[in-house]
Amino acid sequence: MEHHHILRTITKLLIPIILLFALYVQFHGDFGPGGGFQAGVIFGSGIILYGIVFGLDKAMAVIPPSVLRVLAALGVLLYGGVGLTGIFLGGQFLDYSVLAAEPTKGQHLGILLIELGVGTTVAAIMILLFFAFAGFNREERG
Amino acid sequence: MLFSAFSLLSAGLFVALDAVDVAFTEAAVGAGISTILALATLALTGARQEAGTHHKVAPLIVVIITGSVLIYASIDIPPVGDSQAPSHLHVAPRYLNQSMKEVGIPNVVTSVLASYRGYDTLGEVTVILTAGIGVLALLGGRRRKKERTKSGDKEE
Amino acid sequence: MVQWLVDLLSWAALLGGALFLVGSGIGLLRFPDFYTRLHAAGLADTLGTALTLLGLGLQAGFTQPSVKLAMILIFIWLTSPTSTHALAKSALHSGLKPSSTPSSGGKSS
Amino acid sequence: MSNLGLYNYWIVITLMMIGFYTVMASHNLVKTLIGLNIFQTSVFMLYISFGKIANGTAPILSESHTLYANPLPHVLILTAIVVGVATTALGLALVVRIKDAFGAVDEETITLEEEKEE
Amino acid sequence: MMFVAGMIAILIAMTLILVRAFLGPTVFDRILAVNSFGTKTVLFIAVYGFLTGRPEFLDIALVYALINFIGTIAVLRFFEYGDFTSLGQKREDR
Amino acid sequence: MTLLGIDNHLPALQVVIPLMGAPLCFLLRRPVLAWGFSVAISSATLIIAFLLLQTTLQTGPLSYALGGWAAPWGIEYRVDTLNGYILLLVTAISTLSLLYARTSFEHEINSAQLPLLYAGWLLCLTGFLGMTITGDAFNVFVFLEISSLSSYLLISLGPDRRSLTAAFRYLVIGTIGATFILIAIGLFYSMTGTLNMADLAILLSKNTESRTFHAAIGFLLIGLAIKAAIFPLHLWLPNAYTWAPSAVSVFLAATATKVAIYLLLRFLFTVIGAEHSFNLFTLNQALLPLGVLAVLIGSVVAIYQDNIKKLLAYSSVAQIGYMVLGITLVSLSGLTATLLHLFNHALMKGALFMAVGAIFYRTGSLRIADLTGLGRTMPLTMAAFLISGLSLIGLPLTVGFVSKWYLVVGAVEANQMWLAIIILLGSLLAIIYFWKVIEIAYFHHKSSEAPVVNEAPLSLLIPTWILVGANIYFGIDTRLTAGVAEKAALLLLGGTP
Repeated sequence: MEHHHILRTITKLLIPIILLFALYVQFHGDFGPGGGFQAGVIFGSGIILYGIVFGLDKAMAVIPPSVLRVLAALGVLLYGGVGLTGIFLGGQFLDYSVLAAEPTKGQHLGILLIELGVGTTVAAIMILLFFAFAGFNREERG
Repeated sequence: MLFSAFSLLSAGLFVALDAVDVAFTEAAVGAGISTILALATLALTGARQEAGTHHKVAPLIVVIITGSVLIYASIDIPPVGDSQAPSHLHVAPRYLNQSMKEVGIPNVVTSVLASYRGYDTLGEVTVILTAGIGVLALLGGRRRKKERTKSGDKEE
Repeated sequence: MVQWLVDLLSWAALLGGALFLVGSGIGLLRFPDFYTRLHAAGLADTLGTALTLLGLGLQAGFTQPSVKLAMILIFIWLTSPTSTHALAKSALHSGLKPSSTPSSGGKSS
Repeated sequence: MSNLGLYNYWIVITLMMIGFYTVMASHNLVKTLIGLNIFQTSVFMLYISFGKIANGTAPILSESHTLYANPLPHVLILTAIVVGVATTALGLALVVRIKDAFGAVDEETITLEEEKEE
Repeated sequence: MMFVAGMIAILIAMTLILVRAFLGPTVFDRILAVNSFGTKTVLFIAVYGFLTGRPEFLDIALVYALINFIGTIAVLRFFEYGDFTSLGQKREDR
Repeated sequence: MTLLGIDNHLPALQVVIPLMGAPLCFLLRRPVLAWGFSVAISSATLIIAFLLLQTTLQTGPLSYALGGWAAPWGIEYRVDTLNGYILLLVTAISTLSLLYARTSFEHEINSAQLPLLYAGWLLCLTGFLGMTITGDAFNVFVFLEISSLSSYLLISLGPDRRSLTAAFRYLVIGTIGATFILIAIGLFYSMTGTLNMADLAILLSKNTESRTFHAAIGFLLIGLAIKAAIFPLHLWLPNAYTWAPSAVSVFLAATATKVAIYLLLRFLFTVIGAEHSFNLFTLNQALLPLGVLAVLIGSVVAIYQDNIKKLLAYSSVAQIGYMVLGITLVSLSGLTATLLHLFNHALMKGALFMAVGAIFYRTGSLRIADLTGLGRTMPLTMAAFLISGLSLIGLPLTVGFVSKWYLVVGAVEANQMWLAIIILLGSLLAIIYFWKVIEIAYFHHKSSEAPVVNEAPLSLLIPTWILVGANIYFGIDTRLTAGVAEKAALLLLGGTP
């Protein structure tokens, strides 16, 4: 998309906004519509937009696939880890009430953490999916 | 292409049915990710406009039977919007009335998703991870594939 | 008094917006070729959107929703012309000719 | 009003059947997946219809509202949407690989190729 | 009341656009129509939020605007180059 | 943290350990590490399953409220004798076939993909265990999809390109099945407002005349029948099992349909209730011919196969028919037979697919015609094949005999002599298709220019012979399996064990 100068400029401008918006959705999910999954998708879309406009290589330079793999696994582990912490603190699996002194505080903390886990995994996997699809067959064509 | 419009339309419908979180997700997923992946696939397979759907009788019969069974089923479902439907009276009121006290979050969908049925959500993340692993295993490593075709030829 | 004025203004804005939107819809449907349709969609849309959102914003007053409305407006103002411009460019690029002008865009890559 | 409420189900069911038909009748693998997607989306609509309450509003608590839609179907469908996109992604990846291995994405050519190996 | 008027106008516009999207005739017409349809959906949700007195839902409208843009660019990219990988390389070169 | 504390969390850990293991495995780069890690995880689940079954046998059903939310509001895990039994089966097969998998995978699959493959395997295990243990209808759907998606992945990595199309078709059919189940769960929900199985059972029994209820049962049955490959919805199975990597065939053939049959039993008997599904609906009259046809057609089609894995896959279709027959009897001995056959068939098919995998490892072929002389060159592998084949036919002193015996007894008790005859006929057909293989392997002489093959490596033989040993052991000492199966059957019929 070399000749699309306006597009490239606008995209550069937009991507930070998109990523910020993703963070807003991530942490505002308790009060409005949104949450980890949606935030992850939006964050992923931001990077995908970058990849579409500026090319796969540049996007991969920003976030290498190996890092994404780690992030994807970390998200699930964070979620499961919160659950196991519940067990170690004397509750049931995924019981957030025991995470803090007050049950509601614990619930808040738990939900925040697991949503973070969801968001991380989803964003990482979405970008990985795009990389995998867009990068398939690439070497062959040169 | 029209599929993306379909996603937007269905997401609009979800908003009209008060399912904002669902609309949010459907918009992001259906119009965004699914479309991009479908386009990437079309680009890789080079099959843009191929001969349309062949009209076949057997699937039509199956579809008509399934549809009729569903319509039959729908007769006894409480109509849309009925506030006295059994589904609104059993489990759901607790979520709506106690969520503030028990979880302390105004968005009930989030509190049910993350806390009451948090385990489903763990499953959901696992599903996404599965898809990620699957696509990586299938589309990662290009070099490997050629070896495989060769050995596959030998086997037969 | 002020409330009355605000209401009137937002009425006007919404109605104006509605007019433009329907107009752009009709234009999109009725105009003869892609490039003219582009005008209908691009220009009328931007204005219609702006007016509609303005009407809503007047109703909301200076609250969080109106901030979001402003964000949507900015966003649409940024993206809508960008995508229509990119569209036009791509169309020209891939050899789609405007019906009235002689072919000058042609294929060039 | 009693029967009016069922129309929504019927429309959803029609949509569902269109998707289902596409899945079964289509010869193009990508189209099959798109049909599958439509089929699933209409099931989601069915669920959401169960959750609708007349004059209710979205289940985000606020002081100005007392009647909310049932949140449970929404939660279930959120999960189901994710499952749907995961299935689509995996299916599309398979299509890409099938194209690579068989050189085609339509049912007939692939069946022919497969028979060659028997 | 006035929101209803706005809604009706948007719905009419949406229908007209959908017809154009179905008619085509070129891909670019379709892309344009769907893009414009997306904008209308954004407005629809915004107005609907006000109609039902829950303006918080503007978040969704915002996401729509965003996804609509990304979708259009992706589609464009696809129809212009045929893939997402190489820069400035045209479909015919393959 | 006392040991006693961990004890209370076993139901959750049963699923969470492989679930958390999968992302860790995904991060491992070295295939050997990933393999060792998966074996460790799988063995841990096996130990937990054993402890759980023991606990349920001693103290009755266990309930675990995930997230600390009580049952109808939160998700509940419920372990009783029935699913404890299935859990043990799934984890045992998974561990054994993982032991087997290493050598087999290294031969068939590129090393870069192996860690992903093991991660997929653990996810598949997670899905099966989650589906089995849960007491929540929607949670079943979620874990069903985890297991389905990962099994599509596992199948698609097979060494032949046809594995791709097999996986794709399975994906389409499987997703339709899962969506049907989703529709059924939705309809149940619209009637009752709950998703908990125990709660559903109580609420549904009040409203059995509703049209929605009938339609929901229909959708549920079709969805589960697709997953369980009940005739005529078995079409995905032969290709999927044939082209999957050898070890994956072992794992899936021995577990996937079994878990689906378990779900069918759970929904029919626990959620809907035996009296509603069978008396009111005369469901067994619909299922009975399907079971009979599955036994006959599956066996006959198996005779005509020239690919040995396809032969085994069609034989699986027939064996699933036996399980369906057991269900339709709706009696203690019928259900015991089904549950026994569930377990025994896993042992037999596991051993058979392992033997075939070992043959493929050495000869690189799956064609029956290429088996000539293997009785001499690979004596241990072929002996394993022979013994488990005899078990499948139902020879006394093997497990196959035990479950068929129970089935015949059930049929005679129900005064359906003709059913007993069908079962015997099925065994006769099984003799025919096995004889075909045995004859070529033992009595055909190999042409001199054919390459020399050696006996399979020990890493393949040991797991195979463990399963073969189990085939004989549980065929002679039936107290353990039959005892547990009978208790589980009693539980399904509403009695207290």
